[in-house]
Amino acid sequence: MAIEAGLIAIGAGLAIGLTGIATALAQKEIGSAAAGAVAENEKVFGKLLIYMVLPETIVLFGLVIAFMLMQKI
Amino acid sequence: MPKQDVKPTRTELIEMKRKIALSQRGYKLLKMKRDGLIMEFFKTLSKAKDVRAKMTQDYVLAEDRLVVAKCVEGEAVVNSAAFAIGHNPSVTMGTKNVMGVVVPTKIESETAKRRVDQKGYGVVGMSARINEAANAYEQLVEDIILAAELETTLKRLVDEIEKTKRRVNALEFKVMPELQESESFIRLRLEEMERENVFRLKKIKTKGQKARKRPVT
Amino acid sequence: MFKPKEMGRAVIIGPKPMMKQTVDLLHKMEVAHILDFVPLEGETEIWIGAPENSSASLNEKLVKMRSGAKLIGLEDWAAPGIEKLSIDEVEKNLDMKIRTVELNILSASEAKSRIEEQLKRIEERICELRPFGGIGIPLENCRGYDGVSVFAGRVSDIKKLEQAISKLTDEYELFSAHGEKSQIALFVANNHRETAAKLLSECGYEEMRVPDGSGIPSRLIAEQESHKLGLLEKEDNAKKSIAELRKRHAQFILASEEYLSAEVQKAEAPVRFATTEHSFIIDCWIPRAKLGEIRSALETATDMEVCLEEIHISHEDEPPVLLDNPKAVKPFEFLLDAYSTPSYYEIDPSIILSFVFPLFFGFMIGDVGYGLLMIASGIAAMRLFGKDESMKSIGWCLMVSGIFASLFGVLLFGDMFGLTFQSGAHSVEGEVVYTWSSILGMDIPIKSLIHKTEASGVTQLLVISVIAGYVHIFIGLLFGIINEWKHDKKHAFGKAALMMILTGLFIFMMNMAGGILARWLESFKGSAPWVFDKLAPALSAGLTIGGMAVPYSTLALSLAGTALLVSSIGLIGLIEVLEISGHLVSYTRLAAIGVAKGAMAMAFNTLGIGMIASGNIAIGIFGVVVLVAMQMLVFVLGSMSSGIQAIRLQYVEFFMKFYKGGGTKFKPFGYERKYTIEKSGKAD
Amino acid sequence: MTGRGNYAYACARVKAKRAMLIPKEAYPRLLAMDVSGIMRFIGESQYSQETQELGIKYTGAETIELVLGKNLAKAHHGVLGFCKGELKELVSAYMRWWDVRNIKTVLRGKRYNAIPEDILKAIVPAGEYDEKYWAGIVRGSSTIEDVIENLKGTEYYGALVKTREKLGGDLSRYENGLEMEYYRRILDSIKPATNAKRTFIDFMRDEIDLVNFRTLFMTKFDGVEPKKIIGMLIPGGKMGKEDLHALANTDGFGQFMELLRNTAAYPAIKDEISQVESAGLNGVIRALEKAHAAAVERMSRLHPLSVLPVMNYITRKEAEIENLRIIVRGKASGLDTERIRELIMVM
Repeated sequence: MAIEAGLIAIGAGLAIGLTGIATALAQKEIGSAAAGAVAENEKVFGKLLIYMVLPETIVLFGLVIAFMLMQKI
Repeated sequence: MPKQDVKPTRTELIEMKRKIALSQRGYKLLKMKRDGLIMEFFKTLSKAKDVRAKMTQDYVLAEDRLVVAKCVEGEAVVNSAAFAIGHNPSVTMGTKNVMGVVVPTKIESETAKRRVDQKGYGVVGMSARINEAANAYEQLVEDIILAAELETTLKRLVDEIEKTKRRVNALEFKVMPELQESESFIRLRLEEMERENVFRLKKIKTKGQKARKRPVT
Repeated sequence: MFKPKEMGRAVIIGPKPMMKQTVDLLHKMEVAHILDFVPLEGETEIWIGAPENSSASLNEKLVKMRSGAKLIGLEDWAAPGIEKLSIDEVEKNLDMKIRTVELNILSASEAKSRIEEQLKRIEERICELRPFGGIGIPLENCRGYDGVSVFAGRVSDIKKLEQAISKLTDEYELFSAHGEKSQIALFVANNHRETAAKLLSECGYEEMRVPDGSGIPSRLIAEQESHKLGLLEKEDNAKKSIAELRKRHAQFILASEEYLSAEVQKAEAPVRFATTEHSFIIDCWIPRAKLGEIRSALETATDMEVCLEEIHISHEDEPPVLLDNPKAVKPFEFLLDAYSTPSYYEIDPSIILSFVFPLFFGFMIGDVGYGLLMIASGIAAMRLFGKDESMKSIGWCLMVSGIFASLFGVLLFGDMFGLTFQSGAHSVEGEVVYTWSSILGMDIPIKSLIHKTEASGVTQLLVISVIAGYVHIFIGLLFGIINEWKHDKKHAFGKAALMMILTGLFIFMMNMAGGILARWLESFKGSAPWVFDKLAPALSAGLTIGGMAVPYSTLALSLAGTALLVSSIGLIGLIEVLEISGHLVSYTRLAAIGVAKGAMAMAFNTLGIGMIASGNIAIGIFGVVVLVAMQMLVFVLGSMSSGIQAIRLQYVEFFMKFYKGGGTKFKPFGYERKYTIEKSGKAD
Repeated sequence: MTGRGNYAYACARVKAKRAMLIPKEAYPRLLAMDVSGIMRFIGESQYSQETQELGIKYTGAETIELVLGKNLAKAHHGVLGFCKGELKELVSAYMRWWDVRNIKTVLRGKRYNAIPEDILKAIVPAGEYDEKYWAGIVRGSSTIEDVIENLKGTEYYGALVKTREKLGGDLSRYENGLEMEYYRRILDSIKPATNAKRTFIDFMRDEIDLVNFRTLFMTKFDGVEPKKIIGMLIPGGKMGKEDLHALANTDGFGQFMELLRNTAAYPAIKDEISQVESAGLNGVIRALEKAHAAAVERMSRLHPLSVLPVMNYITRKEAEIENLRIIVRGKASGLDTERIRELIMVM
């Protein structure tokens, strides 16, 4: 049981960690582009925010999965 | 010549007649010269008119091209290109004689026009608009030199015509009438003197006849 | 409310002599959104109008006044209570005053920039000299030799250099000063030049130009420094005199700038019109309700010479958008504009936005303490930046969100600054848990219905998030159907199909969370027996696929929805199924952010309160400092991320279901006056 | 400098900048305004800082031209400032053209013996070297030779010395040498190793074509000998060497035009070619420039994360400044609106 619980916990950790990295990678480029555009024109901030936060859904999937896993411990 | 200064002598009369003949000949000659000059003047004038019209036209064009160059490339770039023009075209002027009038003429004509590779700036990367402005101004310089030559000629001619005209007029309206007047004065005077002489002789003659008729008492 | 104000398209036609009067009237009424005339290719009869003759000089004065305002720093100067000037007064001595102001400002700013120039030069000189400061030889000795080569610059390893050089020759002289990197001046006989250069480069040599001038560098630096001090004082005086000018002329410059701007706008208005030889045509949008009023005003002012004609709006026309919302909702319009102004023909979601955005924002914060802080900062923003329209809106949004946060804090989470009022039901034995009740030693009767930092609380939050998401997306799809209905019925059916799939998915998820729902709904059980006895079991009845219970209703709805989707917009619609499931999950960020913020606050609280409670005074004081700083951090970070996520849920998950945007804002021809008052005689 | 370069950031930024340039629709209205109106108009856009600085001394077209010049230098340095790594390397290589231009100005000024202030007025420090550097060069040298010696250490010293040794110290030779050196260096030093460099070289080759065409038109128009023309053509463009030489070797302007008409090498200038004799070269050159700019625009869409959007912005910005200058200067010198409209480059 203890080993099983440990494995589940590791799985949950990986789910969050890896999706977090994925989100970060995606946001890096988008963020730098958004920073560039906003530096010139603040008005596009709203539109860029969408692009900027789009990848965050990835980490949320990770979070949900992790949470569902944690329920099983 | 005031007539009182004239000595009514026969020699003087002969002299007068000679003078009149001379001035008549001079008058004719001057009149011919005047007409010739006027003809030359009109000939040059029409040429000058053409040149001047062309110059004005080229000037407008050059101005326009320069404005365009300045507009498109900016004043700074045009100025910079102008710095590149290293040498100034030179003109050596000579003279020629038209009916005794000395008029200028271009003897050594180094053309102001240069091809794009001779203008002083590099061709590669040069703006065509600046080059066109330069071309137009070079053409204008050419025009100006030609116009200067013609117009100076015109001016000299006009001076000469004026002078000649004055001389002709002086001969016609002053010298010749005066001479003729003096001549006629002398002639009349001489005639008068002759008449007087005849009268005097007649008088002496009648006096002698009377004396002969009445014996001396 | 859900629609922008109705617009009418009007064409105003009149003879040219009447143009000025027409422009003046329209400018004053501020109701016409003028469309710039675009000349057609090859058209010769109708062309763009020429500006009024007065525009050249007006523009020139305006340029000068704006420049003057900038030079004396009027722009970023908060104008405290400047009195309005009447236009008569501005007009009366405009020319004369502009000339004086211009001269004053010009001389003052030139004096200042001269001093700044000198200062800059001195700075540069000092910069240039500084590397040589440590070398005690006069500058003139560093150059101008025939037989000797001089190397001046920095090396990284001076000892190595010295050894190497001394080995090479003794016809050298090395001056050095030690700093971060050693500065040297090396004199070598010319015949050793090449080898010396090689040696130097091995020692990390970096050449520096020997500055011009003569004298010992350190002395020169001191000289320059004293010079600089004098100049700094002068600069200070210059600044003071500019501040003086600012005080003296602020009112006039602001008023004249405004007056001139408005006049220029009027004088240049013909540039936006179409004109023929004798007449002008203005093409504009006017709120339909005002059309009649404007027509009669124009006719009376110009003796019927100018006429206004309404023309039929075709569907290609994109009327400008003037949103029509109640006052409390208006501030939320800026959130809409930051995304894109809605198109004239679609639903204006401002009202939903004005409710859901603060709801989500407040839910994520979910804390009375932070909520009250938000209300306070919102009010502060509105008070402090009263002139700035967008700051005022932000302040309002912050305040409303703060109210929601406080409500959630009190009613749902029982939280204040990350501490619950009462300890949770599932507290682990032996763990120290601080609550307001335990700290203050009294029982505060505010319960935490949901405990953010406990596993069960998180599950509950997730369920709430999904419910919120379902409702939100559902509304979005509903709007989508309404928008598309007039436009393209197929797309409307597609949206309906998505609705079905979404509902199926939602039932599936709720079925999974059945236990939690059952607990919440326990108390309602008696009141609606039909729902609980018939509907709920019917919805949740199903089969187990791969260990997951899938209700029949989900299957039925999904299949029906997919069939409808594919038949209405084709296979490409299946991508939207994926998207919509993703979007539903996306709402779990409501829970995630709330939990993350709560956990962060709790951690800092445990740390800080632990330090305060340690008994040691020093640690206690430090604990207070840490606690306050950390609380501020949590507040700022929390409200920033919550705010952004709350907006994102609107923009991405909500708007993508129906919102097109791309509308043009209604911009009436006119000028908002802040520093001048209309002429009294004309104010009829 | 190494590193891939911050393409996402820089491209987003230049795209935002590009979106804020004066739109095409505004030009008819600008043409209708008066000069001071244009000053106010640009003062409300990207030129506000310069307009506000110089506005109080406003005297008309000169002030606006000053504003435009300052803004151009600022824009260029701004772009260079936010580009990093490989991207910066490429952009700065491109912008060195302004250094070439400035060296040419200094050389010309010295040849003419112009006073340093006049030369400095004609300098636009939009390249690698700043105003101070040029002031140093201009003040610190009195002859062309001095200038060349003072340029020791820059990229162009070698080319200048080579020109002097091979062809003698003739100004036009120096200038041709400098221009050709600029393109040679770019083509030689930047190898198409990465996608960015490939697209950049593609852009430069297109520009070389443009310069070559301009040279051909001017020299052919003035009847320069083909041998000389060939020496002025920059190698490495997209046009084949044979085609270029064939164009250069034609007998007189008429034949040149004939060949150009037949080969359809540049369909963009077809309409304008027929008007060359009457209206001058402006139309053709403009059409070429437009075609070049359109090509960059098109390419920058195909490669949204490359050096091309940056190039496109620079080209556009330069065009905008040129357009504004044309309108302002044209209005100040009394050109009629129709002429001005012909001169500007609106895409």
